[in-house]
Amino acid sequence: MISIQREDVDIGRLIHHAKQRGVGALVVFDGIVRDDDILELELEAYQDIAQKELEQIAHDARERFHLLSVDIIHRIGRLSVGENILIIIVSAGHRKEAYEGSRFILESIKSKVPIWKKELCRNGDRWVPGKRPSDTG
Amino acid sequence: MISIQREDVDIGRLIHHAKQRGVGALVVFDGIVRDDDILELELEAYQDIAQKELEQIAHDARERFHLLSVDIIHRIGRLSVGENILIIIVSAGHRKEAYEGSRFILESIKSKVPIWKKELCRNGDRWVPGKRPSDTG
Amino acid sequence: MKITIKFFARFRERFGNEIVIEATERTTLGDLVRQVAMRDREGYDAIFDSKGAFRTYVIIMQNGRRTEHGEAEHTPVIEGDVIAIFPPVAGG
Amino acid sequence: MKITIKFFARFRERFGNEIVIEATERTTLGDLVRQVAMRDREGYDAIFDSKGAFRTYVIIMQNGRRTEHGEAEHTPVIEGDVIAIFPPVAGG
Repeated sequence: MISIQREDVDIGRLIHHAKQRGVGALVVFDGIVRDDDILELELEAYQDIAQKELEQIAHDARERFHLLSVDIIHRIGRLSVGENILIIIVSAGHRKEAYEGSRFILESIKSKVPIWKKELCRNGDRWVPGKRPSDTG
Repeated sequence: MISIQREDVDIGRLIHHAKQRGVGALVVFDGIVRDDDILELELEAYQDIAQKELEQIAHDARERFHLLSVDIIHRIGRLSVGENILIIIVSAGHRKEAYEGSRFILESIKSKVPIWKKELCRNGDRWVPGKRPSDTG
Repeated sequence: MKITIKFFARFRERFGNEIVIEATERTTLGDLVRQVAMRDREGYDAIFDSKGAFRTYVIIMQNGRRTEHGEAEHTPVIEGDVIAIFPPVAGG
Repeated sequence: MKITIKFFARFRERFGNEIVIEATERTTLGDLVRQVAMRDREGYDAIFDSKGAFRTYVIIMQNGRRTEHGEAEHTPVIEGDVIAIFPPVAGG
């Protein structure tokens, strides 16, 4: 499941479905709205392009890290502190591939996928600065 | 929750409880019985020592990677293909700490904690070779 | 010919989600965006510098593919093009 | 004095979970394990080499703390000691 959506997902159910033949390690990344003095986070996507890029990233990660399954759910809309923003679930034969594949997907999303975040604060709103193509680390 | 037990756990519920103040990233590692031509896996622990070592590893990981929470559930007894063996849930402010803390905990468990695995196969049983202190990688 | 220009994040707040504009033959992508951006001074300044060049951080897509700034100044738009203009991404 | 020796994994399969033994004063940890291991030839050979030294991969714990092989040959056991003997760990 690769999806950009407003609704939350049931991580337990996704883990259950990721347990297919050959799986020995499964890594879940869950990015959460942190309480940096914000009221809410508002996320916006260039939806059809972002969806295609997530699919491409999942495809590349599968090939490169021999992943057996990849799920990416990126949420958009208004999210409160503690809510899930991004859930990545990967499964592999072994732990190294699972950890590295998960991290590769996360870093690729942060640098490439057209999604933006705005922090809604008590004293005004603020767009989260994005990663410029020339930035490193 | 740091536990060595026969029963499985509800990962979704543990994730929910790990979402405390300051959390921005949560990483779950789930080690699963892989279908390497085995019928079942049988796990044995030096239980009180293993429990203490898991607690020490969790403590060290919290300090070193600024983790906000650590849960480790290592199962023992007979497990079938697809069942959870080891679940590690860590939460942190940021992704880097969460990934690295999770990996540190897993590698520490593999090298230090007195737990053993036996593969029960159609044509005989086999103890999984352990990591010798001098082994690298 | 009809060209669609989409804006996201801070740029969307100035120009709205998208503007459909009638472009003449041989208009370059850069010129078309400059022309549309004139509608809002603050929005224009967010996208272009004082010399009228795309600010370094501005990302341009033409039909879902990224286009370099230099390329955008030479590429003529064609009927049905969907152009997207946005600031650096911040997902994840 | 009473000493408990616990065995795990392959060693447990030879000797059982634990053996409680009456040890005399000044018996070293190494000697006590050798003495108990004599009860099962195959078990003995898994723990000791042909010269009677602990095989390199054998892990020894005394009251929950790891003890080096050399140290085990010099340390006398004391009343209430819990010794554990096991092969390399394979958890996770």
